Amino acid sequence: MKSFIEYIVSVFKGLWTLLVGMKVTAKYFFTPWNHVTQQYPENRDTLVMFERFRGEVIMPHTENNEHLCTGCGICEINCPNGSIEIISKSILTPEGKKKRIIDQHIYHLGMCTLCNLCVKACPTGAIVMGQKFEHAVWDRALLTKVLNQPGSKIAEGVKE
Amino acid sequence: MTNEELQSYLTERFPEAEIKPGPQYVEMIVTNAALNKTARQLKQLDEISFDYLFCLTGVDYAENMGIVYHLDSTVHRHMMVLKVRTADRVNPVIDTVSDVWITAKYHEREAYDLLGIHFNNHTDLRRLFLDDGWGFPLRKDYVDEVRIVER
Amino acid sequence: MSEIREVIINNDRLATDEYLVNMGPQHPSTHGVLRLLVRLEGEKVLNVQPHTGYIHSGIEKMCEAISYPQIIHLTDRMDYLSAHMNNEAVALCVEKALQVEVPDRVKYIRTIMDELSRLASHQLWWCVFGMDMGALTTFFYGLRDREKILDIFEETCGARMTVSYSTPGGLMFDIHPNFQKRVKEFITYFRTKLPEYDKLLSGNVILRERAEGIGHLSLKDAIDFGVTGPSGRASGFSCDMRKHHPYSAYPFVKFNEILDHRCDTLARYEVRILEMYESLSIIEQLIDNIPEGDYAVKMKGVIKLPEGEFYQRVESARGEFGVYIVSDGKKNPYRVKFRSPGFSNMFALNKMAKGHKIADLVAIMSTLDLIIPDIDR
Amino acid sequence: MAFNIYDFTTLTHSIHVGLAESFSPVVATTIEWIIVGVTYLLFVALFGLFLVYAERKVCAAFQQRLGPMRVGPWGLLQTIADFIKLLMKELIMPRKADWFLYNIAPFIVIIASFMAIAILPFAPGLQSFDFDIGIFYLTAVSSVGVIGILIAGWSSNNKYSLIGAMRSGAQILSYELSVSLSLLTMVVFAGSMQFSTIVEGQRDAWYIFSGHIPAMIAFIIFLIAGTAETNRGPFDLAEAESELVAGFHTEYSGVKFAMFFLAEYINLFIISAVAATVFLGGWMPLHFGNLESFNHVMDFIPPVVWFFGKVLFVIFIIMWFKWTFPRLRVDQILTLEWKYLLPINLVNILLMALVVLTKFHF
Repeated sequence: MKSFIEYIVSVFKGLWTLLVGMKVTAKYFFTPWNHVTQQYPENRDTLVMFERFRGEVIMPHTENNEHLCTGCGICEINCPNGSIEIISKSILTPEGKKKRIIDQHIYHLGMCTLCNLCVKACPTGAIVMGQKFEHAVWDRALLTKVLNQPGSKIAEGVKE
Repeated sequence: MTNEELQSYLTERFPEAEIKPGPQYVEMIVTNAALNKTARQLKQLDEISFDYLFCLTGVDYAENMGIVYHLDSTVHRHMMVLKVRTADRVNPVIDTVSDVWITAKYHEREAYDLLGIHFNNHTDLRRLFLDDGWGFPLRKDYVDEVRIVER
Repeated sequence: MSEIREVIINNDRLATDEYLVNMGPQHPSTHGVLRLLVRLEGEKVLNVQPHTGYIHSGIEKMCEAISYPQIIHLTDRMDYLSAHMNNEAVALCVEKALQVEVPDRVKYIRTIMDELSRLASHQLWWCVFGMDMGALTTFFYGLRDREKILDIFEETCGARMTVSYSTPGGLMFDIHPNFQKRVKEFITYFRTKLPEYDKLLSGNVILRERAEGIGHLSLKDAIDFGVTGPSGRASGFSCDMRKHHPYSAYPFVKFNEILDHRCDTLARYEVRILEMYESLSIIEQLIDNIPEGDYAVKMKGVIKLPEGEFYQRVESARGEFGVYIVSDGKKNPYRVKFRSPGFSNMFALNKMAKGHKIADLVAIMSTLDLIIPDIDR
Repeated sequence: MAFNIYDFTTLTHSIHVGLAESFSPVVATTIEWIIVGVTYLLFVALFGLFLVYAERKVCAAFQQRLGPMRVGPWGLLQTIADFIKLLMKELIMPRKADWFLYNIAPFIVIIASFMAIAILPFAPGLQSFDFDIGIFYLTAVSSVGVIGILIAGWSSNNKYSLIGAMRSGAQILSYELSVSLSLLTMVVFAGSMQFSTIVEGQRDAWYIFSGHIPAMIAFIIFLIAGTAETNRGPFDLAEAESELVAGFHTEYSGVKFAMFFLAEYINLFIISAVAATVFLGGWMPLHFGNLESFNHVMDFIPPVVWFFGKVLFVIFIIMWFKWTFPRLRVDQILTLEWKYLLPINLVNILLMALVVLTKFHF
């Protein structure tokens, strides 16, 4: 008899736990306006990334097409997977001295793990992390970028 | 037991082993012949009872290979390091301790896979991660011209 | 061909009514590319053999070629759900070797981040566990709440999962000005949602029937196999590194180590749920008391460790995570070994699943909370 | 009769008379068959597509999502796009599969579903067969589908499929019992196995109200067992995604997969329609004993609307189950049937007999 009562009780207890669970889902069903879906391509205009978001490495240029990179190569040394290559060239300064400046700051986005070590190591703050996150391209070669714009030069007053 | 107590106890108990204080844990270096017996005693002696092997590392020491066992006692909460070195570097052979700590069975398979250390009496010594016929990548003289790019 | 090899190795032939099934590498419940060679008799599991290595990436080998700060970003990619704990382990190990004392602020922030990662990991585990059990709704509820933690990470660390936030000597950045506010908001929010988890799944009679008494792993076996973390603690194995070898700000907080002696799937489930409550309380104790100070100590440009061997144990979301660094005094390590919790945990699967049904195998595997890159490294 | 205006008998009768006058009896009957067949096909295809869409939207709402939103307004055309995709997909057959059985299995499943759908009364006059052993026929036909599933699992030459098929076989064989017994309870109450009689009997009060406690227990049992018989969650062991990948239809692709998929939703519809007919009054409007004006208002809602409203209500409940509960294990599914549902059912029949004998009902 005792086991029979236990049997009946277990049936009702089991049913009760099921109903409790159904109550939770029903609560969300009947408040559909609380949905958490973000409709991504449609909300592109309002989508703002956090300021520290690490999307890619970029080199900001001023309106005079000047950047802060001295071509010292510290970022290249700090990069764990070789995604930065610095190609420098030597020029003659107006004073007649030879000086090495940056020719091309090559950045392989396809190899980059966005670990922030290059940005942290950069002594002049020439490279920063960009906010762009839509990096898909059809050709892998497009992932290799030259960060300094053509014709750009180093800004005045940057310490070597 | 504190590290000092542990060291004196071990020195007394295992006179043939080399025991020295490490930077963190007491280190005990044994020969391959004594390895299995020592391991069993380390686990079974009630005063120390190192029943939990939490890390087993194979290291390539240029002239020979070594296995480092990190041991913990869930009873006394003290830790120690047991080390053993192989005689040969090219075909290193070490006795298994997988009959003492079961988890060693799989860590030894990993060491076999990556360093090529052969374990005697291991019941299931197969490669764990890599394909048969692959080299032993964690050896210092491992060369892979395709996949490893030197900078 | 490996099937045939398996049979020969085990030196016993398949009986007439036995058969082998390859679960994985592509299987919905192996959460990655793990292959289980399951020997079945009808629905009954006779033997499980895990086969790993499908995403072995040679992280230990890679570490030998790069400097210590650069190792950090590789540890992110091992156990990507407790990325911050892995980072911290390497950072602590390097700091220990250099005998650098980091400011209290760093310790506090690291601990808060640890617990947030643990929460995020356990949330993901919860929703995936529900999905493995066939309750698909849990998946979305878990992810919904995890999203809030990831947003906090993104705001402060700049990345959602591969945070690379701890560096040797401190942190990558200081916390974001909004950090404390958002964490507090999250705690109040999640305290209302956590009871829902219990209502939806924990109390459910189907789940309890399926989990109770399944996948027994005795205390002795847990220690022998080195099963740590929530899975080990559900077997009564007191293995919480935060308690036994406190690091960062854990000495300053009060918390309980959740232990359960029932050793089954349900115990492993409940230990994780209770750990979420515990994590919330740890964060609550710390979030208002973050001391002022620097977020990093000044380290040398090139970090060179003294010759020797260094070991650091931390508690990741899945269990004990260890970093063993052998240094020869150069700027890159001589040998690095990561003692990953998943590796040891996984091999206890055969012990636990033997004699149960296929559905139980899935449930047991789910409560072990395996992350395959963590195992393969 | 208040709902004469919605009676389809006159329409179907006039079609019949018109055909019989213009053609010879054989041709007329053939044309009638074709008309009925095409109507059912169209109905099933469209309603199946609608159900797939509804399922996706309902589960999205349970999970705080939006569901399909891209194809058409509110994603209304999503299932149609999916269906077109499935039709155009390549049919892949495992090399060592049994060719004949592999190809015939989806047809068996879907034919069984079509056979069951024939018996359902959608509205007065809108029913293709009106057997006097309607319920008996339904229980017989609805268990034919499992043969298709078993064949599919066996012939695919895949271990997952085989396990799924075996599970499905064990499950449907046991739950068939509960479905039949819970329907039998209502047959005891209604005194007939004919669907039209059963619906007619619920003119004053639906059986779930007039049969009170035993009818309600039978309703719950029918819902549980019916869900199990359609292989839906939490009883979706045959296709348990996390265990068996896709169970018995792992190896099916393209239009053959679509047939299994459609059959699942037709079965869902059938189970809900039977529940609606036997327990909730079919196309009968909601009537309360002597609230004349209320009853009169209810009569103005067409029977078809009543029928589909009830069906959708039951479908919603079944979806609610599916998206809330974890899946049962194979031994538990049999435990639930043999240790819980069957004894409760047997006691329930006795109770119902007692109720009928003592006339302790409304």
